[in-house]
Amino acid sequence: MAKKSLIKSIHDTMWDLMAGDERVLIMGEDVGTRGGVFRATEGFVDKFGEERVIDAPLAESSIVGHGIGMALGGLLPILEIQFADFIHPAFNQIVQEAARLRYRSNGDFTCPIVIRAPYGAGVHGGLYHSQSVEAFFAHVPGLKIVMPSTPYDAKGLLRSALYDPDPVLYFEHKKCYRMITGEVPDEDYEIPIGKAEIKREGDALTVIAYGLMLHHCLAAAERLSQEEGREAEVLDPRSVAPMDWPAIFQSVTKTSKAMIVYEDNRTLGVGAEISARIGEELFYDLEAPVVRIGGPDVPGTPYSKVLEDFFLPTPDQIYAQMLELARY
Amino acid sequence: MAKKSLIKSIHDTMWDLMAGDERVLIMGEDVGTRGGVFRATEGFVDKFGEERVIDAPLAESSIVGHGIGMALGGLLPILEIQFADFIHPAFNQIVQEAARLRYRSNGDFTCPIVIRAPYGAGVHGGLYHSQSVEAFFAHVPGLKIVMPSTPYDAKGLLRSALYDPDPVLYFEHKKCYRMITGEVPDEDYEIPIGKAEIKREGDALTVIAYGLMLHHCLAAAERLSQEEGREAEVLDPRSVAPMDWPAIFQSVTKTSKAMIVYEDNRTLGVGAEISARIGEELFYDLEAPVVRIGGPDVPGTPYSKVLEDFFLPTPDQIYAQMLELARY
Amino acid sequence: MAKAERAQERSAERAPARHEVANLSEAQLLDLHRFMVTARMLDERMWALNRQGKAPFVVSSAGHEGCQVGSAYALTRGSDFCVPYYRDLGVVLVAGLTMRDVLLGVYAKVEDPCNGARQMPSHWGSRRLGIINGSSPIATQVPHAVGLAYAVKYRREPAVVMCWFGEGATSMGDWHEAMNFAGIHKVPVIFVCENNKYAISVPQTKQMAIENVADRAAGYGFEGHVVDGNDVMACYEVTKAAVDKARSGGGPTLIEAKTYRYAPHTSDDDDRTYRSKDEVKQARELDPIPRFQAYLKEHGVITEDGIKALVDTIRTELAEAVQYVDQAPYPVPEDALRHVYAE
Amino acid sequence: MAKAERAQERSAERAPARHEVANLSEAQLLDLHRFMVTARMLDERMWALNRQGKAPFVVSSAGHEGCQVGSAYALTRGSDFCVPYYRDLGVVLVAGLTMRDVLLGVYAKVEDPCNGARQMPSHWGSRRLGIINGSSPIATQVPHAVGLAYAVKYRREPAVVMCWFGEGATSMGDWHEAMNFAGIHKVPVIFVCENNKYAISVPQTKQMAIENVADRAAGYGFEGHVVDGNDVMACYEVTKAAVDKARSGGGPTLIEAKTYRYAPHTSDDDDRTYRSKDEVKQARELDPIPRFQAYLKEHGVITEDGIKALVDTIRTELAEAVQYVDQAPYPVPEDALRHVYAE
Ligand SMILES: Cc1ncc(C[n+]2csc(CCOP(=O)(O)OP(=O)(O)O)c2C)c(N)n1
Ligand SMILES: Cc1ncc(C[n+]2csc(CCOP(=O)(O)OP(=O)(O)O)c2C)c(N)n1
Ligand SMILES: [Mg+2]
Ligand SMILES: [Mg+2]
Repeated sequence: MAKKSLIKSIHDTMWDLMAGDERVLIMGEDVGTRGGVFRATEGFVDKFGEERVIDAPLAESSIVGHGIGMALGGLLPILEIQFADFIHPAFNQIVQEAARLRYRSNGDFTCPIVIRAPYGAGVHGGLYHSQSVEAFFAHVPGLKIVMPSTPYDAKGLLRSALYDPDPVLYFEHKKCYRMITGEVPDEDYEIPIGKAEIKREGDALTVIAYGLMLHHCLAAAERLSQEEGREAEVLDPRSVAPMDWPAIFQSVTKTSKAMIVYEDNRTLGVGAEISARIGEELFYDLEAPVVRIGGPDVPGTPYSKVLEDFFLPTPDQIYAQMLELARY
Repeated sequence: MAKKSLIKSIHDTMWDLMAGDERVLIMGEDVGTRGGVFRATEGFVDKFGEERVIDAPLAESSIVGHGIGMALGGLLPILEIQFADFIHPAFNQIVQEAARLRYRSNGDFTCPIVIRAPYGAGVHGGLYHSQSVEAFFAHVPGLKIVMPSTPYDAKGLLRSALYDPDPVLYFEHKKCYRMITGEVPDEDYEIPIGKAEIKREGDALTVIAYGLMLHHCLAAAERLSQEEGREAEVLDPRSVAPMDWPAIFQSVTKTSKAMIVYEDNRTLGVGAEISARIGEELFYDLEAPVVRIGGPDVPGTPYSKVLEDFFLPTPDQIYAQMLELARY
Repeated sequence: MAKAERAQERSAERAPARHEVANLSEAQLLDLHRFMVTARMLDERMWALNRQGKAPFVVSSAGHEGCQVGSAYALTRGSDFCVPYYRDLGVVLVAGLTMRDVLLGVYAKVEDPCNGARQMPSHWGSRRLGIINGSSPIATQVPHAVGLAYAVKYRREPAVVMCWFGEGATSMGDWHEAMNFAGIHKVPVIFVCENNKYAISVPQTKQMAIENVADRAAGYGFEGHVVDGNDVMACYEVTKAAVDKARSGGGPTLIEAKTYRYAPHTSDDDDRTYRSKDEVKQARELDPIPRFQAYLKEHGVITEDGIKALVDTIRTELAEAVQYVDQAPYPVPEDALRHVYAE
Repeated sequence: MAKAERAQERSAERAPARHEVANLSEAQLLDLHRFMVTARMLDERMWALNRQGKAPFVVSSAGHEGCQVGSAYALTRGSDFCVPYYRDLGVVLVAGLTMRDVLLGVYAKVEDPCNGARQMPSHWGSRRLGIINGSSPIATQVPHAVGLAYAVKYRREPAVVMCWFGEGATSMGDWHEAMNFAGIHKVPVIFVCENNKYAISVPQTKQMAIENVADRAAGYGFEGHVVDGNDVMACYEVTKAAVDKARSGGGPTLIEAKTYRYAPHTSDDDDRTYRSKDEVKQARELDPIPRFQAYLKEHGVITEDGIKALVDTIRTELAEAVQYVDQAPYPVPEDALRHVYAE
């Protein structure tokens, strides 16, 4: 057991996975001597060699396309997209190929790849180093989308992702990389993909969030407890596809109130589906309208700190809405 | 005034737009001598010449990318993607470039392009000639997404799309191309993008649909009227971005019941946002849970007629759910 | 001088026959011939079924048999990999799909071994046979082939990967990215471009500003070759050399076969708007099948009667296959929900 | 013989100076020099501001001044178009951005004329100056340049478009697709590849299997040229020829300038993991600025004092710009909601 940052947990887990299984390899831009721009693969090329730690040419579509081919050849590639913002050139390979290979071949072929990418705002990355992209892919059957928010989850979910027989997108909030630390056991463990976790129990309302927003929500829930003596139940879905609907419904049935917080553009973000399902399925259980907090519907997170701060939901805003909903 | 099919209306409108404005040009695969695989540009190259009717190389990303460049040079390109299924290679150019050019330049640059693409199932196109792709783009601020369902709307919306100073995606349901006919005035007119139309008035429930599903819903509504004497209000949003929320809220406030029908994969399809907003905004007006009918969450529409029929929501299913909701 | 003399001398003895140069035995020649005739006859039957309303959609390979069969035949069945595209009927027959397999797909029957009637016909695949399942979007398979070749090399397997596509496919970004990576990592992959001068209706001059796709190989650091796609032996020869090279660590090769498609792009197409009947007629005069047959007869490998017998055999097999497929069951509706994820 | 003789004769008279061959007047030489020195000094100031914590993020152009200024200077300001990438400080200065304009972006102030502090620094653009606003995703601007060139040709305007990118960018599919289209339609575009041997940390050998990016031009049906990026006059000369050619309907040219970046990729990068100090030191010995200054002095175009005076002038302007920018206002939060659609 050791206290680790989110990025360190990911780094160490990949290290163990590489050491334990020759089929695993890593491919992405600058993953070699540079060790990744966020240092996720620091030291890897020295340890595992250039054949297993591939500095890819600057070409995301084929990072995924070649990864699919490697998987077809029996390997287990971990593909790094340097920023989630740069996953879009690979959209075709992910949506048309990775997601559909099993289905279109009637189960004859599979596509066990993992695509890792840092996402999210809060680091002055501007329009092209801040995006949340999970909603695009959560709309695509055939993909699994994991959003680890703690160092502990990151480890267990990454191992599950690697050995999942289907393509898994594994999105890491870059603002959490060093900001979030936690205990991580030394021994191997898996966390099943598709299982939410109640990160904080409560009965006043259910708050659903992941990534940086999860941590904002936990802070706001703590304040709500301290200042108001009301307990918010904070649910981390951990993967947005599959989404753990039973866990969400169970919690909202208990609290009768639901709030969803995400930093992606509000319209058709992941929260849209959550809000819709809660509204449809728990019509008679809800005591208040579902509250959805999302990033504004603008084309991206601006660079200017002033503008970026405006873009991102803040702990204060979240707290205010939590309080209002709790009192509703 | 003449009775025209959907495809003929689109063809003739483009013809008039080309004839009326030298800045307009058309680019896409097989749009030249072939006149488009659905004949949308039949006769164009003979009339307007190869410089204005460009048979593009097989490369969607650059069909859009070059189109953006042409727009930067003062032209008004209409870009044809042969099937909406093949828009994915252009995802990066659409999402990162077209949608953001205005925003990222603080209004200094604009991107007046139109991207046309046939979408939708029901023609035995299998996984790659049947997709609905509007939800991906409806999540992207900066884009407008038009879904014309009648020959009349197709004309007025296409003219608006062309002269809209922002990028417009114009998706045509290929099953409706010849199946749907209607009166189209000879003179020019525009239909503002973002304005829904009540295609059938009623008070028993509100049904929201576009494309092929709109026509299925209209048929089901007619039957509901004939067989049960109940009147469904059928609302065609005509564009899914911007979505005409006032019109939707007004109708649902009146009927107290809402149903959304779309053929795209259900999860995070456009109906998710509609259902969510209705649930959130009209919490006290709803008399029944919102009903959402969508395609199943499988990676695509299978080729086999048996399987395709299973995939697509049918008029009978829609009718049954309408009836149930009306009686609720 | 000396060289020319020696060559003359040799031809005076006996010029080695074309197939001897290509290192093809008579049995192999008959194999090639059988695959080509099978592909053509199956293709013709598919079109007939389409016109009869029994097959809603078919894709034609007619005209491409020389380059498809010639190239695929250079692979080792069972251990090498094929990454074909939708026009490659000749390739998948060589790789081991049967006429029945193909027709099950055309009829969209549940026993379709490639995709269970989920995909349009001609989207083949078979894990067992080493045929990678393909999609419709153009050129996406090229990086798959290259990644697969990387895996093969990584695992120190002796296999090679062959990947086919049309000249239109070379315009896609994925094609470029895959070529580039293949060159950097010298993976055992052979690219075969079936240049039939059109991408649906778009002629080569509107697809690229150059004459030969093969010339692009230089920009990726490996060799490119142009070959006459109507000459099955030449196709075999150049591909076999590339296969040997790849297998011995020499890296990729790009082979461009000049060919022609005789039918419209698919049964949904009408080619009269973009090319003349005359052009098609002229191309048909270079048909790889009669040309090869003339050669075989000339070299006593087959007789006219032998050809007739082969045609009869195939026709019988085809009739049996059609009959079987006609009666085979359709999928059940709920099948549509299966195989989204591992079950 | 006769030719060589004549050449010898001429050199006996007086070999035409390098700049005479390039058809550059002394005033133009001083222009080039001023832009290069300005770019370098501004760049150095930006890094200093970064280290002082006043600029959270900067990108360096140091080392690239020769090819940036040399190429951009071949354009006609006000009517031609620039499609630069983030490293092109030298380009946008030639195109007309001022030091203040650039610094407003670096400080993320609302008056930033390029993007109102919405984008990271070095994402320039100006409709007025014909600089197309760029994004961060690599190579997306290349099709924009080509489409713009198509529009220019379509409108029968005499303008040309110049597009810059790194050697890493050539691996992207968009790059290939744009090259291909440019070749087919012979549009008036000039591609300038600033090959600095690295894409962040990835060396050229892992980016492509070839030595010269310029060699790829043949695969698109137009000319490619390699030029020494440290020789500003050579860069100007080869680019100017390409501009003239494009303007007279001769179509595109791909120019590859061999260059080097002296600083890390950006202020977020640490280059010590992937290249040696020694390598950087050696590259710095070929610095295009001292080299050009030596030439200018040798030909009496400028003196050491003249250089000092220029540096002083720029330093003063820079100080004024920094002072202005330091006090300029930030955006107001609600600005974030503007310019999503036409207002
Ligand atoms: C990405 C994509 N764009 C468009 C299409 C539609 N389409 C199918 S085949 C084809 C032409 C392919 O031409 P080529 O590569 O030369 O192969 P050929 O059919 O001539 O053998 C096109 C445009 C597609 N399938 N995928
Ligand atoms: C599509 C995309 N992928 C990755 C990145 C991250 N990235 C930014 S610059 C860069 C390297 C670019 O190298 P090169 O084109 O050689 O230009 P240089 O920086 O060397 O001038 C990378 C990988 C990006 N911006 N866009
Ligand atoms: Mg072709
Ligand atoms: Mg570089």
